[in-house]
Amino acid sequence: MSCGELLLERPALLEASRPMRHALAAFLTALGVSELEQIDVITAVGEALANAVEHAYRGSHVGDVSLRARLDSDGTLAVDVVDSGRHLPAVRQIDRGFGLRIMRAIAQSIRMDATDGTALRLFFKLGA
Amino acid sequence: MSCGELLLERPALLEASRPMRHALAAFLTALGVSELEQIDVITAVGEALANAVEHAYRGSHVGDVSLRARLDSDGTLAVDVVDSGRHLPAVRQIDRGFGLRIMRAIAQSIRMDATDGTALRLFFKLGA
Amino acid sequence: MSDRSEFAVIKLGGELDVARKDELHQALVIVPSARAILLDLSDVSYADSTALTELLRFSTLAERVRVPVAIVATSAQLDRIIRYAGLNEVFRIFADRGEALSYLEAAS
Amino acid sequence: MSDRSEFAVIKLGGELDVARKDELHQALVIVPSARAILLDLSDVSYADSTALTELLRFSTLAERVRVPVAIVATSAQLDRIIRYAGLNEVFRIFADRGEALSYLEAAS
Ligand SMILES: Nc1ncnc2c1ncn2[C@@H]1O[C@H](COP(=O)(O)OP(=O)(O)O)[C@@H](O)[C@H]1O
Ligand SMILES: Nc1ncnc2c1ncn2[C@@H]1O[C@H](COP(=O)(O)OP(=O)(O)O)[C@@H](O)[C@H]1O
Repeated sequence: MSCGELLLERPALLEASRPMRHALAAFLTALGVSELEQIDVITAVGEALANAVEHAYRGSHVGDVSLRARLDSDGTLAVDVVDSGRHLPAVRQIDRGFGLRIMRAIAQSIRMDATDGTALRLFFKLGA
Repeated sequence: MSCGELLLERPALLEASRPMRHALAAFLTALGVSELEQIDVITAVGEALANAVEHAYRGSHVGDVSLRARLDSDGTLAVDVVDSGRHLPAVRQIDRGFGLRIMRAIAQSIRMDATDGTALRLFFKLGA
Repeated sequence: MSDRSEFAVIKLGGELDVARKDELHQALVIVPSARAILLDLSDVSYADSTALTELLRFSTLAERVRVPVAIVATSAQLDRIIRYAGLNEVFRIFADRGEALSYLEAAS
Repeated sequence: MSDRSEFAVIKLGGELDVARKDELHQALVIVPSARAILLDLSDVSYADSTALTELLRFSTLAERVRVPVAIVATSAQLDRIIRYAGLNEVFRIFADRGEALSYLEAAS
């Protein structure tokens, strides 16, 4: 399998999520990822991006959101979505939103660090 | 301006150049590069990719082609297209092809290392 | 917005993401005169949970006022995200307008 | 392939890159009965130098047998790469079919 890396960093405006998703989709296509797997990855990562542009800088000066994707030749895909805003509610409340539920249904594992903004890492196993 | 990096590595089949161009285009769009600048970058990098998939592994087992693009926040874009095939004719003959001519017309500078396969580095200054 | 008399049709397309939340919110209204609503999402290529939240709000409201809602969805992404969110039993989803209209005829 | 009698029309679309070199080579033939050829590239969104090489071969051949060729090109990329390759003075490029046909009427 092919391998590659994508890193995007830009202001976390609402309009940012769409072209970032598109870049990730084209990145995955270029590396031969199947359409259905791509849809799932974009759906999960789209939730992380939507959260960053919607919540992270609410009520404050907008900062950056970054997306880093790394596909290894064994089909392991790790995606980090990171902002340096303020992680809004308690961890308990996160389970109520659809976002995390969708990410959990798709990704093989998820790690979140909300100590300084929100750093979400999603793992996927592709081509299985 | 935004910044980012893209790295793609895959077998240098003829069909590889198209999705690699698309991934580069979507990467540039996600970072806010204007459509016209994007067209020019894709046109130049498309030539480097076409050369790699057409010439590098001619008559031998196909190896990989890699594309690395790095956009800095000052608008400097560096793109490397690298293969580990055999660089075909003498440097003199390169000037005859349209490929290099087009790349030269677009890129701010070009560096080629053909000691071990072909490594081409194109520099662009965007948002000027 | 109206297709057949008494049946309201709301059609949305493109990518329904967080950037279009307000637009979606404004589009998803219960037309007072409608006895049923067909929500045509066949041109929607992508939706995120922001859109699902709006769809759920809308469908809950419609249920409260007893107006049946049928959703036409064709894209694989839309179909899948609805399933991942656990909303496939909540929404009435159909593959084309014909099926959706038949359902609405019977339900309204 | 033929539109008006005696005028051959060759239409190509999509991305004319190195992967489609053979297809392009086979499509670009001088139809023996044609007194002029309209090469409609209005649906071409991208071309690389492989395509330009084929276009040049074709246009050179046509010139040799005195068959005028008019190219319809509308995409910014195609327009620009032809310029970067220094071929804008070599090819007869038009923005639409009407202009291209007028040229061919006069030239053939
Ligand atoms: N990047 C983030 N920055 C700030 N708060 C966040 C971020 N991501 C998630 N949250 C908080 O966690 C909550 C739950 O997120 P999620 O499960 O995606 O559902 P939703 O976004 O639909 O509310 C959000 O409502 C928000 O308050
Ligand atoms: N990546 C490569 N591997 C091997 N040979 C190459 C490579 N890139 C260029 N060349 C050689 O250099 C020549 C000139 O390249 P170029 O200027 O792009 O024109 P063209 O590809 O149209 O011939 C090619 O014909 C090829 O022989």
